[in-house]
Amino acid sequence: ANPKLGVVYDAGGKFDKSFNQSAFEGASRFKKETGINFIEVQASSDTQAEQVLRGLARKKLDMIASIGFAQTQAVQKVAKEFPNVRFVLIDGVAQGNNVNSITFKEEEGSYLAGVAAAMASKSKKLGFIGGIDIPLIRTFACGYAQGAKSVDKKSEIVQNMVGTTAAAWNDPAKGGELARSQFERGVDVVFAVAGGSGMGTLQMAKEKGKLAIGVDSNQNHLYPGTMLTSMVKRVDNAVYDSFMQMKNGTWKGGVTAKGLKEGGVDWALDANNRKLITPEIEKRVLGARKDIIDGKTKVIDIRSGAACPA
Amino acid sequence: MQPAVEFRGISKHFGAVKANTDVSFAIAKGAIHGLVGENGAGKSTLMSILYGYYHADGGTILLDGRECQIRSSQEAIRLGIGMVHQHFMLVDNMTVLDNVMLGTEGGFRLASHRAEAEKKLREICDRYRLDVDPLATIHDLSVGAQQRVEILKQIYRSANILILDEPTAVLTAQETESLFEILRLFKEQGKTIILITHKLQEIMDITDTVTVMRGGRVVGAVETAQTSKEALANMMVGRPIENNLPRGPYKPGAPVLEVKGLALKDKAGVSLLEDIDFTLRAGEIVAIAGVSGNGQSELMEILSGMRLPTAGQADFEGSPLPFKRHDADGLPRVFRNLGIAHVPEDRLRDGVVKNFSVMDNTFFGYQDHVKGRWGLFDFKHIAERCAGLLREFDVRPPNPDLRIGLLSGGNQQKVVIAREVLAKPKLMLVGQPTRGVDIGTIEAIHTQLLALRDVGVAILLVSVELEEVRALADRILVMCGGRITGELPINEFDTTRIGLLMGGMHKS
Amino acid sequence: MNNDLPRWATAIALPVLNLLSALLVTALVIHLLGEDPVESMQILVNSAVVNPEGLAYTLFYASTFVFTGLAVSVAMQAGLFNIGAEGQMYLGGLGLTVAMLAFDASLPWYLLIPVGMAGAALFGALWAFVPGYLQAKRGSHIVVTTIMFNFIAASLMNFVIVKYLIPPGEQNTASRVFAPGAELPRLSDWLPVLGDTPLNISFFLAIIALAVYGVMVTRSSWGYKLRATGLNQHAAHYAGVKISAMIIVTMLISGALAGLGAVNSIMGSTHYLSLNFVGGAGFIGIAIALMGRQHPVGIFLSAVLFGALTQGGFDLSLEKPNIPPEMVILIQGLIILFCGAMENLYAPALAKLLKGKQA
Amino acid sequence: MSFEDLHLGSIVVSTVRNSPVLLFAAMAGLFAERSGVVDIGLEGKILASAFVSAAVAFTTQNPWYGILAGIGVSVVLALLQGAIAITQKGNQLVAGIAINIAMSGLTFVVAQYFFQQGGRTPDLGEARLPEIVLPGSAAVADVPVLGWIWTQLLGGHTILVYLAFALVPLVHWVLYHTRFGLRLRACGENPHAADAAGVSVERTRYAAMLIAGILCSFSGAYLAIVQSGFFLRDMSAGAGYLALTAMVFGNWRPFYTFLGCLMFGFFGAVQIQLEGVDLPVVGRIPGALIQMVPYVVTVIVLAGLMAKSVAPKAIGMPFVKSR
Ligand SMILES: Nc1ncnc2c1ncn2[C@@H]1O[C@H](COP(=O)(O)OP(=O)(O)OP(=O)(O)O)[C@@H](O)[C@H]1O
Ligand SMILES: Nc1ncnc2c1ncn2[C@@H]1O[C@H](COP(=O)(O)OP(=O)(O)OP(=O)(O)O)[C@@H](O)[C@H]1O
Ligand SMILES: [Mg+2]
Ligand SMILES: [Mg+2]
Repeated sequence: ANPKLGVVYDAGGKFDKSFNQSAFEGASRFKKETGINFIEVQASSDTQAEQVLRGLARKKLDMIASIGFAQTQAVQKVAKEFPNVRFVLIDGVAQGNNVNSITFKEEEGSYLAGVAAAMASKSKKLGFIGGIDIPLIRTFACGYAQGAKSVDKKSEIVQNMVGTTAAAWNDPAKGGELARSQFERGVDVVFAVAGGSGMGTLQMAKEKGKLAIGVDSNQNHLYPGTMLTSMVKRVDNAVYDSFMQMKNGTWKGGVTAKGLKEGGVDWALDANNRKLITPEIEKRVLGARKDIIDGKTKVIDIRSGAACPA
Repeated sequence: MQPAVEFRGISKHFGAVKANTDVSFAIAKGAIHGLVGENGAGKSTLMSILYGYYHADGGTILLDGRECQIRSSQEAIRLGIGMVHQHFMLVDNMTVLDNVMLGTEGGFRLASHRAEAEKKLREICDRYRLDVDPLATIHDLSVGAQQRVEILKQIYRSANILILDEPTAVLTAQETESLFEILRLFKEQGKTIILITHKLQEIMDITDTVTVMRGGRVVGAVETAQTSKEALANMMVGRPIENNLPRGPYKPGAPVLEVKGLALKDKAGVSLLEDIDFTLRAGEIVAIAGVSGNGQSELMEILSGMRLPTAGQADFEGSPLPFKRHDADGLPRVFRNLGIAHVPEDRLRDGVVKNFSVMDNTFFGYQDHVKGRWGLFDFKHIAERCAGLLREFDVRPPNPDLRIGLLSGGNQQKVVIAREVLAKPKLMLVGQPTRGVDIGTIEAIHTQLLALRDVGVAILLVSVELEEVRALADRILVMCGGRITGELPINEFDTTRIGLLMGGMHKS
Repeated sequence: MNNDLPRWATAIALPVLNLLSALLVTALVIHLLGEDPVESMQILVNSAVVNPEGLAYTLFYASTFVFTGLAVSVAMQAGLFNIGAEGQMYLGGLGLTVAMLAFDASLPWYLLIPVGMAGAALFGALWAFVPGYLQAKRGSHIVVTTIMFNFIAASLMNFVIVKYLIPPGEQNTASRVFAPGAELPRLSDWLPVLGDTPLNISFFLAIIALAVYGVMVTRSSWGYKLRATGLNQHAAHYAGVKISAMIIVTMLISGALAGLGAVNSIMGSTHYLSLNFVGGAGFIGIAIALMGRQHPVGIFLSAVLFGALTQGGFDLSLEKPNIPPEMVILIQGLIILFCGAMENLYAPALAKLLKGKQA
Repeated sequence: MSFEDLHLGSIVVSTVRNSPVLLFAAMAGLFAERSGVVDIGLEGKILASAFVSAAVAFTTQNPWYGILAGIGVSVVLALLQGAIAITQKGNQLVAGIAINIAMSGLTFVVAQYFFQQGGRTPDLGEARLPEIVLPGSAAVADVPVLGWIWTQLLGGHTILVYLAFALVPLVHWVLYHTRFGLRLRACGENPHAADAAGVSVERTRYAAMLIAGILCSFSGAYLAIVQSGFFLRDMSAGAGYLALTAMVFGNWRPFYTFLGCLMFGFFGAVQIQLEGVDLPVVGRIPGALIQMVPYVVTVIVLAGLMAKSVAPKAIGMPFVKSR
């Protein structure tokens, strides 16, 4: 029989222009290819996360993909109660044999974005716009800075956060305003890691003729001509793969950290930004990519407790 | 000649209350017509119908013999009706000029008509000898001046029929006199005036004809010249009113309150009270007479703990009252616990909480005295106490659950006085106890105060009504400009001399 | 206003009519979205009330809402519009967490729970103190300051959680999980039919809080002074109330109540403090206080209604793919609109109907 | 940190650009509240008009239709509030809150239904308002100070920005120098007085709500079709409440309210600049804490400088003819 599958989004919802949406795309791709349906739910609070996970587990689902670190504790708890249900946790680490915790090495992808940005920048002033000042976002920022500094030690990173509440992910006006302010201070490439607010940033870059870098999914198509690249985080693949493994019976629990090597993160090069990526940039980025994959370059992950070197 | 206004069979009820029942009478053109009756008799309701506020359930109104449908105040104004309400209808934070212009601005842009309006206003002020600065802001004006603004508004709109609902309730004798001067001028110009008042002397002084209402019906319509105060009072209340209430012999006891050098300056440093010295003994009523706004209110506020003096002291039963700056907010409670009761001048602002029930208001200020078990209110006791109070003081309707805001002013006042009397105070501060109250109720309130005096309570009375002062006081202090300008015992009561002292003529 | 209506009409008939109107509009929207309104309503009611587990969740959410509703109500009684319950509950969560992190290893559960509650109440109260103080002493408008303090609380909590509370190596923006002693006893321990639901003794605490509030406001001298202050400050001053002290104390109580709202959410369910755990409960408190007219029974009913919508709406969006979770927000808004703001919509018609029958 | 680092010019321009959202809403609130109707529903009206104007602008590919439609929906909501407050004599605060909550849900549900992008409208692309380039901009662009003033400070904004700023003196004029303004203020201060003077309190208040609806819609339109170029769920992000705050802060007077709006805009811009910068004495303020700068400053200003704010006396109370 076909496996029974579920996806639980966190408070951002499945259209958050971020990892929830990416997960949705992965699950949809799986559905399209296999014809196997999945249940999807949004858990707006930590309490609901536990409720919905337990609810789904009771319905004897075979696998539940929990999207977002906010579900960590809930997954850990419910996984213990239902050893026969398999859980995939995205962006967080939960204990349990029936849990596969998938984290991403955002710092590696961001590093490439930083390299590309520093190469493309004339002013050597790079912008970063995050949603909320939390470790995950700082990881992006730090990887980005490391990449930029690897190109030019003197690159300057201007960093702003949109806000401190959930509204910070849905405030494109502020996202645009921050970008504009950064451009006025000489920034000419900006990396937006702010969900819906980032849409404002990308749009502003387009308006001001500056370059922008998208995040999570490939956002190059949004504003061809000003989208330098996107730092893709393949949550979609993670979900797709997990479902596939479930279907094929190859799924295993554990903790997986997906970096460049594992195809968890990457930069996006396609027809939409082909013109902006000069051969030098491409060469430099690909070089950095190879070095990271080969282990020659170690990108610091600040979540491990290390200070950001850049 | 056609009467200017004629009511034919007007009826109006609010729910179960019949405010007006089949009211019919006519007012001749150019007459000053008095309308009297107890609180709640239906006078204001009738006038509100004439001014388009309420729609009568039945009956018609004729103006100059023509039947009129007055559906709104706008329409009333268009028909030349003007109304000075019992409570001033002024916008506090606007100037006199703006208040007068409101509703008759003359065009969309104010500027283009303001100068013109101001000129016209000044002319009116001159002609009617009204002392008002058109550019003054309302809240800076005295009550009398605000009253003049109300009149001004009506003159400005050249109202032909002027309704005055208790215009003199808050005026001093002088202010009343000048108001009457204006009314006489009006009359000369052929305007028709309807005057509601509880002061029968005023009816006798100025009106041509009088209508008496009781319980929503007309119970009498007479020519003023053909009647007397006593007859009117009898018609209003349905029984004769006693003018000289019985009182015990004057036997002042030990001093209860000794005020020494009390003074008050406001934030700007302006002196409101200076060098106030007097003594009040048990079993006497000392009245403070004076034009309102000469420091009486401030004095009462200080003595009740609502306000702090800037200098001086007041001894209560031999020990100084604890004026402590840092305790200012809770002081009224401290004073009350010492045995000082206070009937405030402005009952709606200070004395009651309009949205509380009558019962809740019967222990307002004494909320800590009605606690039972667990420190919670003992509602059984409160209800019994309230029922007794309503009975003893004849509060109408005697419904403890009614919002007190729905009681008439006179009945609200009865509740306040009853509450303070029941506290068994040693000193009672009473401010304007009968403002806007009908004669029957005045009699009841006066009786209560005298009874209190006879059992040895010291009473300090502030009143602008010399009639009232005369009826109650054992001694009279006169205040002017924040000072006490004279003192006289009641047997030397002399309106002229008091008038001089009120005007600031020092102890001669 | 024009209430010539008998008591049963205002107390039951009107609210029911209003609720039906709100649901009718909701049904219309659901129909337009291409779903079956009747079936949707069934799901909603089933999930929120009929199903015991669902009911437990409903009451669980209601417990939090009772506290925030009370917080707003008590301030409203004094004429203060406290929009800051959100921030106060947030800080209450911090107080609770600080207490837990300090003591959960050393204290037994029967001490730990009161200590946690005290921490929540204390921090909530302190957060409300500043706006209260500024209103009392400086006349700074409480609406403005409490709104500002919501924003400030969000920033502060963001900072504190990220900087100090996330255990090393963890991704989740949350504190560590507290020791089991800090878990509030769950009702399902006694009533297994409730299943594995977080409904816990805070529900009873909420009921007790409502009762205490009701008694204090209507039967105590303090509550009497509180209401007098709210209705007429001049008169309250005359009656011996220290207005500034009353404002400050009221805000302290209001803040403490809001802070206590965190106890149910944290000690009753998640057992850790996380970013945005308040999730709008403070704002819902405003709606509850207004709809419940600051009356304990009204607050309770509104809180349960909102709890039911949170729970039922969640299941609705689960079962009906075309109905997004945001639908619940719309329903909430419609219910507040019809039951709270347009409460007298049908009064004239009903009065006419009754009169017609009598005649 | 040197003065240069502050990018004063950028702060000023950013203040100018950010203010319209608050300004329109605050002026809308001013009309409603000076007439005696509490308008806590600004947030909902902003959100609704933002959605409708974006959706219509996208569908018709014409921003002006979008603005018109935004006005329409905002006016409907304002009149609904009016009907509750004025005719039904219901609780105005509840009405406002209800509208805010309902609109937060409804805009998402409808946006999702029509566009299937998670409560977002598609990008407006060209269907946005053009920025106005002042004549001669090209010529002066490179002149040091003047160029900046002409092209960035004064020029380079959409028509709505100019409208927002022009609104301040206009509102002042209407409020204090016209018949309507006089009546409006009277209704907010003492409706009984207005009524006795023959002014229809109901009509005046409805007119005020109508104006409030119109003005508030610009706030939403600005947010969606000028600042962002699309609609996103809950994109008003508290702007309505901030506008209300600015109005209370400004004591319900147009000019001071304007200052309040500018203050939020200004400190918001300063905060952007301060992020990640080493400051004298305090050092580098952490990102999360720096977000509180505008709010802390507001509280300090309010507590330290402002006298008591005095609301219109009759605010929030339904007008019933008898006392
Ligand atoms: N708006 C109202 N709603 C219900 N009942 C009312 C209303 N206005 C007046 N009444 C009732 O009508 C009766 C007459 O009131 P009215 O105001 O006409 O009295 P009045 O003669 O003016 O009294 P006063 O001398 O105290 O001014 C009152 O006893 C009251 O019960
Ligand atoms: N909304 C109302 N419902 C019921 N009765 C009312 C209402 N408004 C006024 N009244 C009644 O109308 C009568 C007169 O009221 P009014 O406001 O004229 O007071 P008043 O007796 O003249 O007192 P004062 O002159 O001291 O203010 C009172 O008996 C009062 O109970
Ligand atoms: Mg009257
Ligand atoms: Mg009267």
